[in-house]
Parts: sequence; C-alpha cells; structure tokens
Amino acid sequence: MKQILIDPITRLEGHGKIHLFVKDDGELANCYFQVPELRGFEVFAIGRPVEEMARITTRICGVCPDAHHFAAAKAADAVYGVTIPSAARKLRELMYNAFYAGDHTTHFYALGGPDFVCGPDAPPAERNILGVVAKVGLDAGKAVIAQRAAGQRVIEIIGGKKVHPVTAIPGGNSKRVTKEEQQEIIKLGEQMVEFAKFTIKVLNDVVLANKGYVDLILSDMFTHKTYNMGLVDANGKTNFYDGKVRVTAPDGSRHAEYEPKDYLQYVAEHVEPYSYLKYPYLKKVGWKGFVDGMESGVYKATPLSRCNVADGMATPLAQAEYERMYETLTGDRTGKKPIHSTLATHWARVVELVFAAEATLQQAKNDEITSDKILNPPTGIVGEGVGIVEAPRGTLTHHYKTDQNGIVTEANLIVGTTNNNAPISMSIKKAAQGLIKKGVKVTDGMLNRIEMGFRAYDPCFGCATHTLLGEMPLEVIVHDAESGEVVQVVRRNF
Amino acid sequence: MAKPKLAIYWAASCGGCDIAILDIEAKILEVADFFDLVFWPCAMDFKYDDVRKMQAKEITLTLFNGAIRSDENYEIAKLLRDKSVVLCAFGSCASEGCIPGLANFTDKQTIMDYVYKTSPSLEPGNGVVPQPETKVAEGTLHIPNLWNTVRTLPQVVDVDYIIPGCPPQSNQIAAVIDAVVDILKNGKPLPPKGTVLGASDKCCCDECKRQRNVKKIKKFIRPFEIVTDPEVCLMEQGMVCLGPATRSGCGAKCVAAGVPCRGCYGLPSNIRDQGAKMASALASVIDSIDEAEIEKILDTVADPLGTFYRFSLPASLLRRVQQ
Amino acid sequence: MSFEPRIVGFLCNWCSYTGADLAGTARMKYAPNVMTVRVMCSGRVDPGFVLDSFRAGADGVLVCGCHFGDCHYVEGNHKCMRRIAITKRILKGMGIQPERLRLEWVSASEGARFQEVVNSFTEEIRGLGPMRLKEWAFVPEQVEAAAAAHGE
Amino acid sequence: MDKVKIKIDGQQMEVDDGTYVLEAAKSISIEIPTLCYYPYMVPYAACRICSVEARSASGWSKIVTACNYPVWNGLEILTNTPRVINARRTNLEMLMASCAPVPVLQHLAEQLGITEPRWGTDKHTCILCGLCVRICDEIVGAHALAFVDRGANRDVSTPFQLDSESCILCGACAKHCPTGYIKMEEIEKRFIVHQEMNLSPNAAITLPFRQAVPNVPQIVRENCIHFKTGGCMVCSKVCPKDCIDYEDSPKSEEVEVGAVVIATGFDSFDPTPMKQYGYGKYPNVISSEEFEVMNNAAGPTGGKIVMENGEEPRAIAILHCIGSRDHDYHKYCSRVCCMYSLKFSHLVKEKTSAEVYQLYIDMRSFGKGYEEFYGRILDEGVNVIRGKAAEVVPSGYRQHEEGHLIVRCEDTLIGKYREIPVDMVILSTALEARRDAKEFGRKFNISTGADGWFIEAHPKLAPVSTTTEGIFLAGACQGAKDIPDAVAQGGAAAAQAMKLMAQGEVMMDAAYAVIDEAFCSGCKMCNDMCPYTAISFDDAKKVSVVNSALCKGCGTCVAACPAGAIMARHFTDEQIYAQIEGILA
Repeated sequence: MKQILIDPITRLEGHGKIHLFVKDDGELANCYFQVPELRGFEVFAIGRPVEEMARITTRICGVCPDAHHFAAAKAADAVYGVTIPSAARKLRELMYNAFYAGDHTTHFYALGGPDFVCGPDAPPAERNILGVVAKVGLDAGKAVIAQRAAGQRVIEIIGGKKVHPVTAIPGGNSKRVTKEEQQEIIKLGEQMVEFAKFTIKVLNDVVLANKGYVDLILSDMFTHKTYNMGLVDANGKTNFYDGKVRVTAPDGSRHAEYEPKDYLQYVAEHVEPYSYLKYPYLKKVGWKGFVDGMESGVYKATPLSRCNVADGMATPLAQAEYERMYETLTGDRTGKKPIHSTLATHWARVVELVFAAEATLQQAKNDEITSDKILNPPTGIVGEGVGIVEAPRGTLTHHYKTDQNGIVTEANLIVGTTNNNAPISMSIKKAAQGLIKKGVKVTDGMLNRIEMGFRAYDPCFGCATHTLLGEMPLEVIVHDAESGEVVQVVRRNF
Repeated sequence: MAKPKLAIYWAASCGGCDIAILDIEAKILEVADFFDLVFWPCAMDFKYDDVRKMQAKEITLTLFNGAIRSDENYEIAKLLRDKSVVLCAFGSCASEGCIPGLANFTDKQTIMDYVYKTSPSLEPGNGVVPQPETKVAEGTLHIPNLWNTVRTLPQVVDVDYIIPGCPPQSNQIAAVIDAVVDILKNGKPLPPKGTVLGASDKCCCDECKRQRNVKKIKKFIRPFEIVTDPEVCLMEQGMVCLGPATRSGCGAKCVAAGVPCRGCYGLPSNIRDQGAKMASALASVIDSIDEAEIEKILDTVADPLGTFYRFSLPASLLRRVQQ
Repeated sequence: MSFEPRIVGFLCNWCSYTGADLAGTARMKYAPNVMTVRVMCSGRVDPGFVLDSFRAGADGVLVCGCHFGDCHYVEGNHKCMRRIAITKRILKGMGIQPERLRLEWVSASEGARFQEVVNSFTEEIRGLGPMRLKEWAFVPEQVEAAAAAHGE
Repeated sequence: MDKVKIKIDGQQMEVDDGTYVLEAAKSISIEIPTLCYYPYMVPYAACRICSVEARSASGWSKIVTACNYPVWNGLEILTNTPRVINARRTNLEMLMASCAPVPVLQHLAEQLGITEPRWGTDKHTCILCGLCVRICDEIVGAHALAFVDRGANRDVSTPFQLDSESCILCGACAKHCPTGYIKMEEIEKRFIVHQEMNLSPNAAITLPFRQAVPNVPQIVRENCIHFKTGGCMVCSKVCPKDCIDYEDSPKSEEVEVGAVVIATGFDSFDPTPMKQYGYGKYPNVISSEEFEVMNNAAGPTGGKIVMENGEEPRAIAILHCIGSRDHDYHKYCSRVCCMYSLKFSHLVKEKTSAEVYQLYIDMRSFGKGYEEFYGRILDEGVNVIRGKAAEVVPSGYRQHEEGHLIVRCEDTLIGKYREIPVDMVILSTALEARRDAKEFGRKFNISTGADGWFIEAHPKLAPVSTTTEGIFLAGACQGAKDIPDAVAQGGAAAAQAMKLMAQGEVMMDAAYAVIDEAFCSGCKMCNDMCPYTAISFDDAKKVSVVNSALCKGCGTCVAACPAGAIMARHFTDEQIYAQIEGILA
C-alpha cells in the first residue's frame, strides 16, 4: 500500500492536507482531507465583552474578516436586543457587497479562471493568471488588482481599516460617511459594475463557448447531489448580509427556512479523529458519513448553493445571468432545479459578483448613507444572540451568550468553509477515484483535476493570495505506506 | 547578479498580513520584479524539503508572520532562521502573539474539551476528539501537536527586525520594501538589529487627530454606550483606549473611525509590558482617592485583561495565565 | 529544606524606607525575606515592576508608602493605591493570588510597624507557598522531546 | 465753647460753660461723695449725697446737687460748710432709715459723724438710686431693669421679678451698684488664676495671651456689650487716644517669601486624665504653668504664692514627669521639667517658709550650670525624693490634717512607702506637640514623628532643615527643648533662611524627571499628575515638558506615562528592573 500526501493544499485555519492511499496495484484505497490546526476562538472569547468580538473574530481570517466582523456585530446587536438605524444597516450591507465584489473577482480570475480560460490540461506555466491575461487582454491583470483595490477602499471608507474592519458596534456603526466619501464610493461602484460586465463577457467567450468545458462542468466526477444552504431576503432572493437561512434538498424541495437564532435545531457538527476541523451536517437528516443524496445530512454552502436555494437575484444584470446559468445547465431558467456539479460554482460566483457590484453601486447612491443617525446606543440586554451572514465561502454563524454586563460566557462559531468540509473531502475523493486507477501513472493533469475538486469551493486562503503568481503549484509524493520510501514524485510548476 | 531571494511564511495567523502585502497593489509587481520569491505558501506551493535543501543563509529576507503554536510552526521557524540572512517578525502575531495569543488565557485541554465535548452544535453523543495519531484502515494519519502556550517568533528563534501591526499597514509595508530595495541596490547599511520597522517611536496619540485636554475619569464607558464626539479624545469621553500605550504607525485609523485603539501595533520601545503600562496610566487618571469608589470605577472597565493584553499577552512579562 | 519566600519590597524613600532603617538601628529582628528596592515615592511603583518581580521569581511583592496625608509628594500614595488596585486585578486575571501583592502604609517613625508588616507578610506568603511560573521559559528540548514522542 | 470763671472752696478756676460742678471739682481733685453718679451718663441726682452750697457774687446761696448743677460765670461752690454737711447728713439719715447695713452708707455716716440716724434704721440694701436701671438703659441698652411698684414697696428688678430675656448677664448693674444690692456669682480664686492667663476668659477686651506680639488688647466680640446691644462704647469714651475701633477685624494677608521658619512651639500636657493626681478635683493641685502665672508679679496674686483660700501654703510637693516618661502618655523626656521644678522650689523657698518636696524619677540637670543649681537647691533644704508620686489624696480622713493633701509615693532610695502631707501640689507637666501640628505640617509638606514633633531632614546633619526646600524648624515644634536650645536652633534656622535668600538661587536635587520628546506623543496623561504642576504642554511641539526646577522627582508621572517617554533620573525603569533582576538572581 502506498500513501500519497498532498501537503499543504490550502489554508483554512492553517494548512490542509490530502492523503491518498493507493493499493499496490495502483487502485485508490482511500483518501483523507485534513485540517491540522485549531485556534480555539470559542474558548478565549469567554470573558471578553461581546462588542469586542467583532474586532477579535476578524482575526479568524484575514481574507474575509468582513464576514466575521458583521456576523459578530449582528450577534452583538441581538445580545443587546437593539435594532440598528437603517442608515447603519445600509452602510454595513454596502460595505459587505463591495467586499464580495473584490473577493469573488480575485477568485474567479486567479483561481478558478485559469482552469477554464486556459484549459485544465494546459501546461501549468500558462495555467495561471498570466495565462488568463494573455487570453483575455493585457489590462485584465491590472483590472483585477484595481477591482480588489476598489473593494478594499470601500471597506476602508466604511469599515475604518482595509484588513480587519472595526466600525460595526452594538447598535450600529461608529463612523459616519461624508458626502465626498459617498461620491468616491459611487465612482468605485461604477468601476465594479463595468468590470462585472467584462467578466460576464469573459465567461461567455472563453468558457461557455467551449463545449468541452460545459461537459467537464457537468461530468459526474465533479457532481455531488447534496443539500444546499444559503441566506435569502424577504423576497427569497440571495442576500449576503442578512435574511433567513434556507436549506433545499438535492431534489430542489425546501428542507427548511429558519431564523439565524434557530440554527442549532438544524445544524450539527460531526468530528473525525484525524482532523481538527469539524464536519457540519443537517441535524434533521443526520450524519451518514461522507456520502451524498437525500439520506445524507451533508450540505454545501457555496455561491452555487446560494443560487440553488434562492428564487433569483435582486438586481437586473445578475438575475439575467442567473437565469442563463440555470437554462444552460438544467434547462429550467427559474432555478427550481438545483445544479449539483461542483465546477458550476465558478459560474455561480460570477452571478454573485455581478450582483455584488450592482448592489454596491445601487446602495452607494442612496443619500441616507451619509446620515448622522448611525447608532442606537443599546439600553437593555437580552444576553444571547446569533448572527449569520453569508461569507463568500459559506454560511457563517456566530453565537454568543453573555452575562448582564455583556461579557461573553459561551461562544460557538461555524465558519464559512467549515460548512463545506465534508463536501470538499468528498469532492477530492471522487476526483481522485476517477483519476488514480490501476496501472495509471499519476500525472500533473490528474493532480490539477483533483485540485479543481476543492478549488471550486474556494476554501478560505486558497483564494485571494493567488492573484499574482497564478494557480497553486502542486507536488505529490507517492510513497510506500509501510517503508515510507518514496516511489514516485510528481512535481508541477516550480 | 542573481535576484535576492525573498521568503514570506505564515505560522499561526489569519492571512491578513498576506492580504496587507497584496494591498500595496501595483507595488507588488515591483517586488516580484526585484526579488526572487522562493517561498510564499499562500501565493505558491512549497515543500519543507525544498527549504531544507537550501544553503544556509540562502534566503536574503524572510518575512515571517504568525505566532508559534505547534511543532510544525516551530520547525519552520528554525528552518527559516537557518536559511535566512535577515529574519523579520512580520505583523502582530509573530512579534507579540496577537489575537491567537489570547489562547494563553486558557490552555489546550480546555480548548479541546470545549470544541469537541461541550460546543452546543456538536453531533449528539459525540465522543470523538481529534488525535495526534489516527490509525485508519489504510494506514496512519498524523496531525501536528498543538502547544499549550502560544509563543512569539522572537521567543523561539533569533529575530533581526520587527514589523508590527495587525496587519501592518500597506503604506508602511511599501515604505519598508523601498528601504530594503534601497539597501540591497545601493549597499546602504542595515539598521541596527532589533529595530522596529514600518512604525515610529511615538505612540498612537501622535497620529490621532482628536483634541486632548484633561483626563479625569469617574466612570469608564464602552464604545457603544454613547454617540461619541468626533473631535474629542476617546479616553476623555470615558473609553479605555490603548492608543497611549501603543506604537504609532497605523495612522490611528480605528480612533479616527470612532472606536478606541486596542493596541495592535504593539508596545512602544521604552516599555516592557503594554498591559501593565496601560493599567498604570488608567489608574493614574481615575478621579478618586476613595478606595471603595476606586474599586467601583475599576468595575466599569469591561474585561481589563482582555483589553490591556488584547494583542500582547504572549509577549507580556508573564506571557500566559498561571493556574 | 523548608520554603523561604522571596519577597521584593518597594519602599518609599521618605517613610517606609526610613522606617525600615529605624527598625534596623533599633536592632529589631524581622524576617530576612524582604529584599528592598528604594523608590522616591510609592507613586513611582509601576505595575510593571510588580509583574516583573513575579516574572523574575518573587513569591510576593510588598509596596510600602506614607499614610494618607503624609505623602512627601502630597498624593503619590493615592496614585499608588489606585495602581495597586488595578494590578491586583491583573494578577487575579493572570492566575496569581492577589494576596501575593500587599500595599502597606508605614511612616518613618514606625519601625515596629515595619517589622510587624514584614513578618506577617512573610508568613502569609509562606502559607501561600512558592510561586511557580507555568511554561514561562521556552525550552526547545522539551518541545522537541514532545514532538518526538508525538511521532512527527 | 466759651469759658466761665468759678471758685470752688476758694480756688479760682476756668471751665467750659455748662460743665457740672462735680466734674469741675474732680478736675481740681476736690472730693465730693457720690452714690448714684456714673460719669458716662446724664446725671440724675437721685441720692443727693453730692449736695454742695452754691453762692453768687450778689450774695444769695442755696444747696444744689453737684452732679447735675451746671456752672455759670462768677459761681462760687462750697463743699464743706456746716450747711452742706447738714444737708448731706439729712439725706444720708433718710437713706439709712431703710438701708442701714450698707457698708458705703456706714462709711459715710462715720465721715458725717452720724451715730443714731434720727428716723431709725432698716435692713434693706437698695437705696433706690436707680443707677442700675439707668446703666442698663443708657449704657448697656438692654433695658432689662426697671423700678417696680411704688411707695414703700418700690424696688429695682426685672419685669415681674422674672428672669429677663433682655438681660445679657453683662454684670454692669452689679459692678456699679453702690450698695452691693445686686450681686453676680462669686468667682473662685483658682479660677482667677486661669482668668489671669488671658485676662479672664469672658472679658470683652483682652490680650490673646501674655507676651502676645504685638502685645495689644483686642475686643472679643462675643463678650462685648456693644456688639450685643449696640450700646455701651464706654471704652471708646475712656480711651484717651481714641484707639478703639469697633469695625476693626482680623485680616489675613498674603506674603510672598523665599523661606519659612516654623517655630510653632509646644502645648503643655493636660493632667486632668491622670485622675490619681486629682488635678481639677482638688483646688490646690495646680499645673506648673499655673504656678508660673501665680509667680508673675503682674499676675492675679501679684506674685504671691497662695492657696485657694488665699493663705500661704506650709508645704508644697512638686511632682516630676507628669505625662512624660510615661508609657500611657508620652514616652519621651520633656527635658525642661527637672530644671524648672528646681527653679520652683527655689522661688518657693525665696517667697515663703514652706517645706518643698521634689518627687522625681531621675534628676536630669544636664547643661551649663544646671548641676550646680541642683546643688544649691539641696543646700536650700529642699527635700528631693527619688520616686514618682503614686497619687494625691485629701487628708480629710485623718483628724489633725483637715483640708490638706497627702502625696503617696515610694522613696526608692530608702526603699520605703511614704505619705507626705502638703498644702499644695505642683504638677510638672510634659511638653507635647501642638494639637494641630499634623495638619499644619501638611501645609508645608513636612511630616511629624510618632510623638507629633516635626521631623527634621536629618537628626545630625540637617537638624533645622526639613524635607521640603526652604522650610526650617526652630524651637520646641521640633522636639522638647529648653530656652537656650530653642534660641540656638532659632538662630541656626534664621541663618539657613538667610543663606537661601543671599544665594538668590537654590540647589536642585539631581533626581528629577525628564521627558524624551522623541517618545512623547502628547497624550496628556501626565499633565494633571504632578502635585507641583511641573509638567506643562508644549503646543508647538505637541509634547509634554517637565520644568526641572519645579520637579521634586517623585516619579509618579514616570509610572503613569504609558509610552515610557518620561525618565526619572537616578530611578530609571532600567535601573529598577535591573535591581529586581539582581535581588532575585
């Protein structure tokens, strides 16, 4: 028996590892996905003032601190039982959309993009953002950087700081936005929308024009019929900042739609001894292991999932793209029939990117965001609160209990990517099984396909940081499980 | 001549430092152009072996972010120390432990117990706790051993320079890069070892635009309790603000945004314990000489320890909570 | 052998330090466990000094200043009182018994009182037992040993 | 006013027109008896004892009352013609008909040669002259007294004989009542001794204390009639130099000085709590201070050493160490008592023939000539007994010792218990720090020792300096000492102060705080910290600055500075951390 260790693949809280156990005959015996780090935020949150959690939990992830900032802030609002002024709410939502626009952009172009724009089997040297740039035009690279910068700038204006924003406090926001700043945001918003349109064009010309890709997307190797989870607003449309959590079954039927505070009735976390990261699943369905289907509680919380659960998008361009995606992949433009092919997540991400850009511009134009009334200082205290937002990488839950002084006595966090821990493991395994066969030498292309399996989830940290240097090189060491001696080394792109 | 080699590694951290590096925007191209980026886990793949194979001091500059929390972190830290001419603790985690350092208020066992035994969202009846070593049908799986105590980089290896901040502000990073390039290109002398780069010797108040008058405090208030006066020093409005005991360089962004400083830029050069100093300063401006009243006023400080030591616990004089 | 507490005493130059002197010139016997650091005023005592004393291995810290109203610098002792109050909270939070830090007012003429304070505090600390800092120092060998045992 | 020529008993004189005869006569010291006369009031002529004969050049003559008969040009007055005497006699006899026993009248009767008043005598003592009523009205202004009833029942009294609320108990009526009909309470002699220490406790015009500087009397408003009723003002009428200013009141003035010499002295120990010595219980047990007053030639007894009953004592015991060298009171030795006690015995021997007993613990006759003086005392036959008095008891329980005191003690030299009968006991009380020394010291930032005396900077090297620059100590406020020592120390203190002033500059202690601009960010934490306001804010540089001249180097700002920008020279953080490291190494 041989063991193939892919280490590290990506960073959630720390690195991830993939173990491929290969029988002597070359058949894949099994595959394990590990997350070898644990921080324990839930524990050292205890004793901290709940309003500080929005500034502490941002440090769970420096890539999507904004998601943690708002999830914690919303939980804190709930703890103090206070409704924030609509101006504050609009500011938060605006900032969050801008963040989404930047984040999705980088993932699409840097991470997901190359696989399609350049092709999964293209030589690695080309299969990176530079390759993308070569294909779609020289300015694209700069545009991507500009798009990120735009997102970060809006965050800085509203959130106070680019990385680890600080302004959301119980009862609202601490920083007002001036008229001048509003004008700047509007400009940036326009830039984002333009870029979104450009992205749609790229998707069309390069990806959808190529039947091979569509087939690849739809291929069984990248398909998991799991439950889906996502936030929807009052009209059932996708919303990142707020709403009800909606869960739909593999067959598209409604499994549940609940208020954040009820999350414990619907979600539970399974533990495996070889990974620090827990495996959330649907409580009511139950943990049946790493399998999909109606009977397994495994669910996905990805851009695609959000599209699957939502009745559509709230902005025109995004809605159009949404319908086109479903028409192309399911033949039903309403989106009633869920899409299960993992790779379609990239497309869904573009849909969200368009929505985020449009929403940013829309909300930036609302003069209410320059209002002075952005804080309702809390008067009473409830003592418990749950805050849920949609992080780009999945539904993010913060849950706090406090004493009468608002000091945290108990905390529970279900982080974005964690939701997809089980699906990621499954995707990797399925891809590996599809590739590593008797007598087949493990090649670079194979590894990339394996990687495509989890990259679609955009696991936290696998993302933005790839912008410059292209898609992640990978090395697989195939070695004898018993002796541990190396029998085969596959290297790529060093 | 061969490009100087640059390595960027992160141990126990959130990735914000890397994002901050990317936030220098177009300048990143300059970096890529000037340096040979041999090692940037979140930007490119790497194998520890490749680093091991390098010559000693082969890497010109290593920016190391993240605290030291596991054997793996420690291994890499030692490795990079050997291979680098200049090892730089980059960001709050590496230099003082930062938020992950708050884990020093508790211990590994408590964390494991909570996360895998008492967390409300656990699978009903779960008895499984991750093990360092797990036998599966096909073989054995390992996960690195977590330390009970979070360490800072300077505590485990010899560090040349420190770049503070959570994360270091992009403009500061850019400035440091310019300086480094200048040194390498024009053979400028290196700053003395232990120098803090990308920050100033003064404290946060230096960059804070707010009006400061008289500090006399009868009751401490929390950031959300009042609509703050945007012109006046937050501490004079009753908030516990770590600005006075925090190195400047961040641009006082948080205070400008209406929330008090929490000290992410670490302690100024002349003091040894950020928390103790802040405590001393606060106690000094409490407006009472009556013991009972003083205790009352101190009671209004929500979570003094977690506030004074928000970022610096592992680097503080006592380093961790004693049981 | 029995446990001999090591106590750092920060004494105000004008009162307790002179008081200690008086106790000495009066040939009063008191526990030798307190090692004194002279400061001009108890108001000079920085919580950092207290923490660093424990860091450096002290089992207790004694701070002595002038009685209220007698401070040579008007109200340094009041500032000291406030700082000690907050320092005790820090110690508590850090898992160190606040009793290991004691603040006493001893005037220049109270040699006998100084003797009494030192003796009683020494006994109290003796009762609390030695102060051991947990995992303060970083010992690579231990870590590597652990790692080895851990099989990585 | 125009003058008129008159003649009194043959003496020519010129007086202002309208002057009363009585005043004119007084001015050339011709005695005319009076009863109801009081100089500062409108004469009333009630008693008519001042009758004189008035003559004109034209030859007519008549009897008038001198007190209220104004002079006119050419008037001649005769004060002792048979006619005048007869008139006075008649008036007196009439008064005596009701008030025979009054000494004043008896005295006059003698002068006028009355043996048997014609209309008999009675036992009343009020001659109804009304002086009291008029004083109460015109001078005091209390209007508390009046004539009541009429005819034979006429009397002076408060309305309805009730205690009057209008009466302010000033005692003016009693003081001026010619017959002593109106009395105030008797005042004990002992009490007078106390009174004399400040010219009576409730006098309206007093000296704050003897040797007061400036040594001038002042009005005590709460005791002064004028401030009660708005009346009186007699003093202003009496004072020949018009010094009386009722509006004058204590003022406080601010003076800028470069040095201060504190010489607040001592309080003397109050022996009342030491019940065993019966101070305050037995009138003839007095404190050393009271004895000093008694010895004062200007004192209440005119320097005579007398007992309560005014008699000279036959034996006096002087008890040493009352309150000093005593674990229940002051452990220290007051240093001066031995010598002044010896001086007392010398005085007693000098002024009286009384036996003197000195009861001492140790005889501390240090210093120049002291021991010799001790020898002299012994030669004078003073009994010195080594042994502290145990108690003083009345000797009442023994027949032959009525009204005397017994001092019980152990004579440790002969090892016997003794009971010494004496008439008077003098307690040599301890010197103790002023009661307000502590709070007074705070004003100057100087501290007091356990026994309350101010603490000098150094007992040997800086005995007159204090821990505060420019503040010096002189005399007993720094510790019990006798006059020569006090004078010496005073001189030294003055010299120190002079030195400061002469220098015109002060030497700074090297230990003061400095702010390093490079590290100060102007958070202003320290600005209100300094008790000496040595820290100011430099708005130009946006940093705080320490004025090293004002800084005393306490270092509280150093501990407060959150940026570590302030350094306490000679007590830097580095130094202290190094000490911690060192002592625990």
